[in-house]
Amino acid sequence: MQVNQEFRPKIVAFCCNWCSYAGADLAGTNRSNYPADVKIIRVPCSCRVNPLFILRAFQRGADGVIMCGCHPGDCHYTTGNYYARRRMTMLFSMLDYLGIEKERTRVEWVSAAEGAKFAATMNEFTATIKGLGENKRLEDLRCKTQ
Amino acid sequence: MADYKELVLTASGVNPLKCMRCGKCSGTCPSYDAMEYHPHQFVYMVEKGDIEKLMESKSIYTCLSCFACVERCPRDVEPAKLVEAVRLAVIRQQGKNHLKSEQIPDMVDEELPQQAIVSAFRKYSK
Amino acid sequence: MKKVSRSSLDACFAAIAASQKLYLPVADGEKKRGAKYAPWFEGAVYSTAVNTVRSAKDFFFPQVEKMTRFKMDGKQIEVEDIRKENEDFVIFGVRACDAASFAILDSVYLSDPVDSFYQNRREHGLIMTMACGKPTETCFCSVFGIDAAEPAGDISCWMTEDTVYMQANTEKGEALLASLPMLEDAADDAAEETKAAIRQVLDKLPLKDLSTDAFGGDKLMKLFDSDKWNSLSEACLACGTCTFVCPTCQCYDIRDYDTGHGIERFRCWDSCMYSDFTLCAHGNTRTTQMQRFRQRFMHKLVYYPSNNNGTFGCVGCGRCLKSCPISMNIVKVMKTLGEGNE
Amino acid sequence: MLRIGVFVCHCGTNIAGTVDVKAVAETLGKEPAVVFSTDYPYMCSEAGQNIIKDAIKEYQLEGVVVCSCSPRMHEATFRKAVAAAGLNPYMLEVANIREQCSWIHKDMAEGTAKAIVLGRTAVAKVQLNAPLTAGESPVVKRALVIGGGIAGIQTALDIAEAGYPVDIVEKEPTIGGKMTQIDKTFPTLDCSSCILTPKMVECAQNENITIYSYSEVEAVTGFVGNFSVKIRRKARFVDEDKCTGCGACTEKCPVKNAPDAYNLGLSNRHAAYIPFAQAIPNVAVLDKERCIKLTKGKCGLCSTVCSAGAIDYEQQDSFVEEKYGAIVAATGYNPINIDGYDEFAYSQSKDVVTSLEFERILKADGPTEGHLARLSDGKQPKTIVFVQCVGSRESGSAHGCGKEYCSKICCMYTAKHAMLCREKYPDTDVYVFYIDVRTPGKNYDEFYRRAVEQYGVHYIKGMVGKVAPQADGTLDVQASDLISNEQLHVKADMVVLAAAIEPDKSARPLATMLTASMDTNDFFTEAHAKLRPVESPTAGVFLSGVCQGPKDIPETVAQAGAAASKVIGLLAKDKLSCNPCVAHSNEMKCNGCSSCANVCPYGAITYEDKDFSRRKDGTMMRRVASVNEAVCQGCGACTVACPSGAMDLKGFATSQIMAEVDAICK
Amino acid sequence: MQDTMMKRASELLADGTVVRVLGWKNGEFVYDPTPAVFDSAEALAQDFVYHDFCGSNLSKYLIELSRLEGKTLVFLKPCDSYSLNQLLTEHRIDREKVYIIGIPCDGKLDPDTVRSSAEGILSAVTEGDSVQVETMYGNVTLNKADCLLERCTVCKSHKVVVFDEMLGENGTVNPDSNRFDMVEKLEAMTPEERYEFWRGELSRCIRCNACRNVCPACSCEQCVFDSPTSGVSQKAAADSFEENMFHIIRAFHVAGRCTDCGECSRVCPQHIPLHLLNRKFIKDINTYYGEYQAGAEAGSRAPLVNFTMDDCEPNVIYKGGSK
Repeated sequence: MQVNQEFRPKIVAFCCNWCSYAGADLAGTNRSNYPADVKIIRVPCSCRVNPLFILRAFQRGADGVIMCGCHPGDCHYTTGNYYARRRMTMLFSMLDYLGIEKERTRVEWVSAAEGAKFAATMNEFTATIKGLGENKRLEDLRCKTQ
Repeated sequence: MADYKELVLTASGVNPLKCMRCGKCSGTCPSYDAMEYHPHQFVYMVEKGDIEKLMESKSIYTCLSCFACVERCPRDVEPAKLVEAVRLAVIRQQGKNHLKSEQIPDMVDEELPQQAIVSAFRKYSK
Repeated sequence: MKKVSRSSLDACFAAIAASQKLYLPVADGEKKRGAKYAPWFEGAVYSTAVNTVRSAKDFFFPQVEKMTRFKMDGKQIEVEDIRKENEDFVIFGVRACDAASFAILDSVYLSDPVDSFYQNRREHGLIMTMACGKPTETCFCSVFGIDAAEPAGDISCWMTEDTVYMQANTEKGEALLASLPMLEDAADDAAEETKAAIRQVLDKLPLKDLSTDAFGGDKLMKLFDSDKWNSLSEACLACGTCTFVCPTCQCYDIRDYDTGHGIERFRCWDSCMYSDFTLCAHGNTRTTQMQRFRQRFMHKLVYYPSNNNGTFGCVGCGRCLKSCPISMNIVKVMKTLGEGNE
Repeated sequence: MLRIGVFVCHCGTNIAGTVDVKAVAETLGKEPAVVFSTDYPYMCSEAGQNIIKDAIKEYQLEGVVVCSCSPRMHEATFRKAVAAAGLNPYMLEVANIREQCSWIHKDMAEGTAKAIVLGRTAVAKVQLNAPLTAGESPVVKRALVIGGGIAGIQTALDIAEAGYPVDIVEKEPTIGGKMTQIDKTFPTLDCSSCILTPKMVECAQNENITIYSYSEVEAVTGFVGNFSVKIRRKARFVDEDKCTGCGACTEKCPVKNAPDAYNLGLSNRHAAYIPFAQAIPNVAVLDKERCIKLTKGKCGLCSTVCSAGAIDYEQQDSFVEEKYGAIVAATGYNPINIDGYDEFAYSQSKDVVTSLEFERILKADGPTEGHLARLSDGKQPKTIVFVQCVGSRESGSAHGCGKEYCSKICCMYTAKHAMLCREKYPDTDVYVFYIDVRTPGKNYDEFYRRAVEQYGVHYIKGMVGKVAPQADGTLDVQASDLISNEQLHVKADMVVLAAAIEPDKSARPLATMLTASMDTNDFFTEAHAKLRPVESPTAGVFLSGVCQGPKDIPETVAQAGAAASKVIGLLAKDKLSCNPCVAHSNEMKCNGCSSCANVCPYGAITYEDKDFSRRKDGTMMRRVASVNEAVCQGCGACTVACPSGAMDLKGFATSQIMAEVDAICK
Repeated sequence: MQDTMMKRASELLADGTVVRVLGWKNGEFVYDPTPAVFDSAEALAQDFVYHDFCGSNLSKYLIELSRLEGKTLVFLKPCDSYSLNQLLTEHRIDREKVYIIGIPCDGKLDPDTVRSSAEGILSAVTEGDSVQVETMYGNVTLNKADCLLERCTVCKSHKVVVFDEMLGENGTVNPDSNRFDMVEKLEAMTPEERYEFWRGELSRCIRCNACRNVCPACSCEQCVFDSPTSGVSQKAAADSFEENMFHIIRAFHVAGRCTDCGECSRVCPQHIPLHLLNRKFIKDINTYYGEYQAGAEAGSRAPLVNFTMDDCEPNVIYKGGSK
């Protein structure tokens, strides 16, 4: 085993189209760096993020999953992120209950104006995941690269 | 010298680039007239790397550390911390203690709280 | 016949486990959880519970078995055989019912076309059975002609207060017994007393008189069209519990799983109780739960015997009697359908 | 498997600088479904679009992936291109390899690797795309303008002029807004009221305009072309139709100590009042907090003097519900609360005032009737100090109430104030302490220079550190003069603080109702900072005036007109095509449990009992959900609420998102 | 009680109020009664039973039965009545087609526990606090309290919350049930310990779907795990991930809707304590969004299809919550 090979986590970020995806675009426009380990999936609203998707990401080998949406009260669809907030709270609590590192999951509210926050969040989250290392507790061995 | 700049920036934790040069720090400074270089100049000169001039100046000892400039600064620059850091840069040098223990007995005043002497000693020496 | 004192049984296990994997029933946590087969380990306590919750078929027909992998690289697909050749293993403590179930599974998997996965496991497995010292109310193996006092297998065992008697029935069995130095020779009729005691208990079992007269291959249409199926199946939850604990249920589904790098093909147990069992492009052949329920019991009691010289597809282990969530089971079905149909 | 084409854009060097576009195109070309793959310097250009169109025909593409800038930028462009080649426009996916890749990564290898993953993800998604057709919804030809300041007035007038009915909702008893309080306007120094009141009157007289004064928006539902708005008409206890605005009630009202909001509390008014002489509508209001009749049940004087019988103590809030095709937010601004700035002694001395208060002092209908006088003793100040940037350009944590942005209008109005002081009272010494003087704009810098050169205003670079009231009633202003490098003390009679401006507090709840997004400062976000500055990202919602960002009157009027023209453009259409990415319910799986309807913000889901009987099984009625596609906005809340997975979202289907997840994690 | 129930059911059949009765049918041994539908007084007289082994929750059967012609009489224990209310909330049952007789309950017996303490059972009968068991190997007396189903040892409510008539006296809600004790115990563990605990339990799963199929909240026309288009369909856990996945999703789908009737744990042939997953959600909902008992009131809005603007943020899990 190579000792000095840097662990590059796989991180999936679900971003709502109206705030966080735009915030991510703004981070790009501002040339705010964040690790290439983060890959973004655009969803119309944080309420479109089914807890299933998060489990799926872990199954497929993600080491961290973050969901970003409009700040509560700012949802483009008025109430979507309020539901998302409850769903994610419940899901994260359950994962923690099952002994899965709670730090692997995160929700951040990032507005279209918060490019800097988006980049900072992704930097910080990636660092956290790197600290945790590879996702072992919620992995599907079949999906690991052979 | 660039080394001093590095030291001052690290020791103070201040980012002088945040300064928008409004001068409110100097506008509010109660020790303004006693200082050769004024709080806003500290920020500007540190940014330029002009530290040695500041180190040689009496200003670093005439600053009252009242933190009015920190309190009032609209950009969170914290000029007083830069003054403090320049002072540190000076006294960290060999033999540059501004206050030596042997000077203290002469300075003792019955009215002066001991704590003040102790804190001044801490501030002005290694 | 060989014998070993119960105090040396652990040494005997250790000796077997030294050369191959040994599985034996152990308590599965708290008492009500019953027993399960587990790999032998130092300090493992053999459970004399009358049966394990899951049957011994798992060893030859596991719930999930990987078959093939299709590796994808760009537009190329490569087929990879990922089956693992099994190493030799021994299962200790198999009851007569489960031992009889292997014959039923063999009739399916070892007849042409032979299921090489199953065959491979069978060839590597050695079965040590244990006569039932203390059968329970749900036992009815005798109904299907199985003698719990005389279990089959490569080696049959009988246990008394202080001794375990072992009788090899096959060459494989002989060889294993011969390799165990702690075994002593015993008279060929040494276990007869134990057998007699067992048979006395068997005779008191409440289900011993369950009749199979109404069933068999020749009763097909009459049973199929019985209006009793509706009431029998009305409470069925359509879960697969009975199927999965059953030692003779042998249906499986083959599925492909996209791993992202390719496809992994595996087979897993299926249950005729499930709505997507034998799902075809046109839909389901059996659209109601009654039909699916009927399928399961018709298979055990009619279709299988009709294809296998009258042998029933049930071994009377009683597992489904214990675990059905709504307590519907083959005994109730046989009694209800049997009424007036003998 | 669909036949997919991949088109990788260089965006000049924007993408190609950190992403090896050729390698991306080549690698994606190896994906099982990809039958064509290429790269081009500018995919969005006509030539680039032609490459896509030609490839669709030549390779019989069934799905297209463009790896380029954000889909928020050019998704629509490429959809049109794809449609022009005969493919359904929704058989396109954009992989964002600019904003979310090349612009944030510096390393070529890393950028390229990520771009490949993003491209592969888009390929995986488009594989599961289905052709979608947009439905149509009718446009209600009526507009709503929220806020009746100069922004709202101008927008309403322009829309009305084009022939569309428009309603103005104003929370105050009169329209007019901040401009009514201002004395003179820069850079021409003409009278604010003189140019505003004609427009107010025009609003009242235009038959296309309905003014709901003293009203607030209570609830908004619906969507572009078809908003339903509930307006609360606050009880003014005066019948608007009967009141003639004679003012008899206001004269006879015995309550005289109500702070006059028009004068920012610098003077008092009666409990029965008309905000100011030119109010539109010119109708009295009873202040329900202070009116004796309304608080204690006694008095009733106003009712006896009202010859029109307009006073109605029993009046309740009433509600108006109206449908609109478009909504314009014009909610304006307020100066920030500067009580937190102890150093400027604002709450300690009456002679420290904000600039807007100073406007009231200068204006003829203000507390001093237009005479420059100290509020403490009524004396004419001889030395006046203006302090700029109070609360503007502050970093977040400095005072807790400051704003990071430049309030934009302060430099100009301070120059105006200084000039007016010197003009009317040449014996006054006027100092302006500034950080920077910002005067871009036509004739603006000339205006400021006139203040210095012609009027002799002392401009001093350096922020005031402290204002200390003195025993003799003067104010000691301590500041540093950064140019002469000295600290100075000015003995002032009056200090005027140019307080930062902030969006009106009503904007935030309104934004929530409109589902329009806001920035961290509570300014409405525009759909595009440069290219769509008067539209909110929420379709059908437009922005006018300071609610979008600080601006002065000419800019506000220009933006108001722009917003109006956008509204007119929308109302001119008879039908709008709907977003086809809407939810739909699979009836075979639906349980009718109502989870989806519970979370739907638009009420787009209804239920019906349907017969699902199969042959022989008899009747089998089941309650199932169905989605009104014209009402659904495609948020997807229902898809997650649905326990059986019967609800899915077109364009963002569960299978598609999972395919994306899979491709990313591969 | 059995006789009273039978008598009342016969009356209601006779006067045409109902056309069928949903109850329990006598089993082979005393501990194995089966839910059954009776359509005549004769049928009732022949097979109807009610005793301490009648633990199954009959409410779910009413989804199908209420679609038939005529009214169905159902006997509901307190637990079952919460499930029925929840099904009414979700429009799964037509209330008009159901006649509910509430029956009080002081705890049902767990056949597995009884069987593991007394092999070869021939009959069993509860007498006061004890259970008298006759077995092939002699008679055994057991403590009833030791043989109760897990859910009965921490009974949340003795109150039948929806009924047309009560037989016997209705009980009350028990706020001090201590039903979250085990959840709290798990929460107090380290993540590693919790992980080991759940791996130990969930790896036992044989995916028989009994927990799902018995669950009154799992009333989907087609479960996502059976739907090839859902992307998660599974017939068996082909990887340890799938064992976790199934149980997380199952618990999540019933979160806020689960009435804690305990049927999942009762029926699990592998004795996995599934109620601990459901109760975790119930406890979290109570903690974060206010006390909520699914099924206490028909028509109430489930917490996961509801919100308040000042709900806690998901990071509450990192701050407080468990270790």
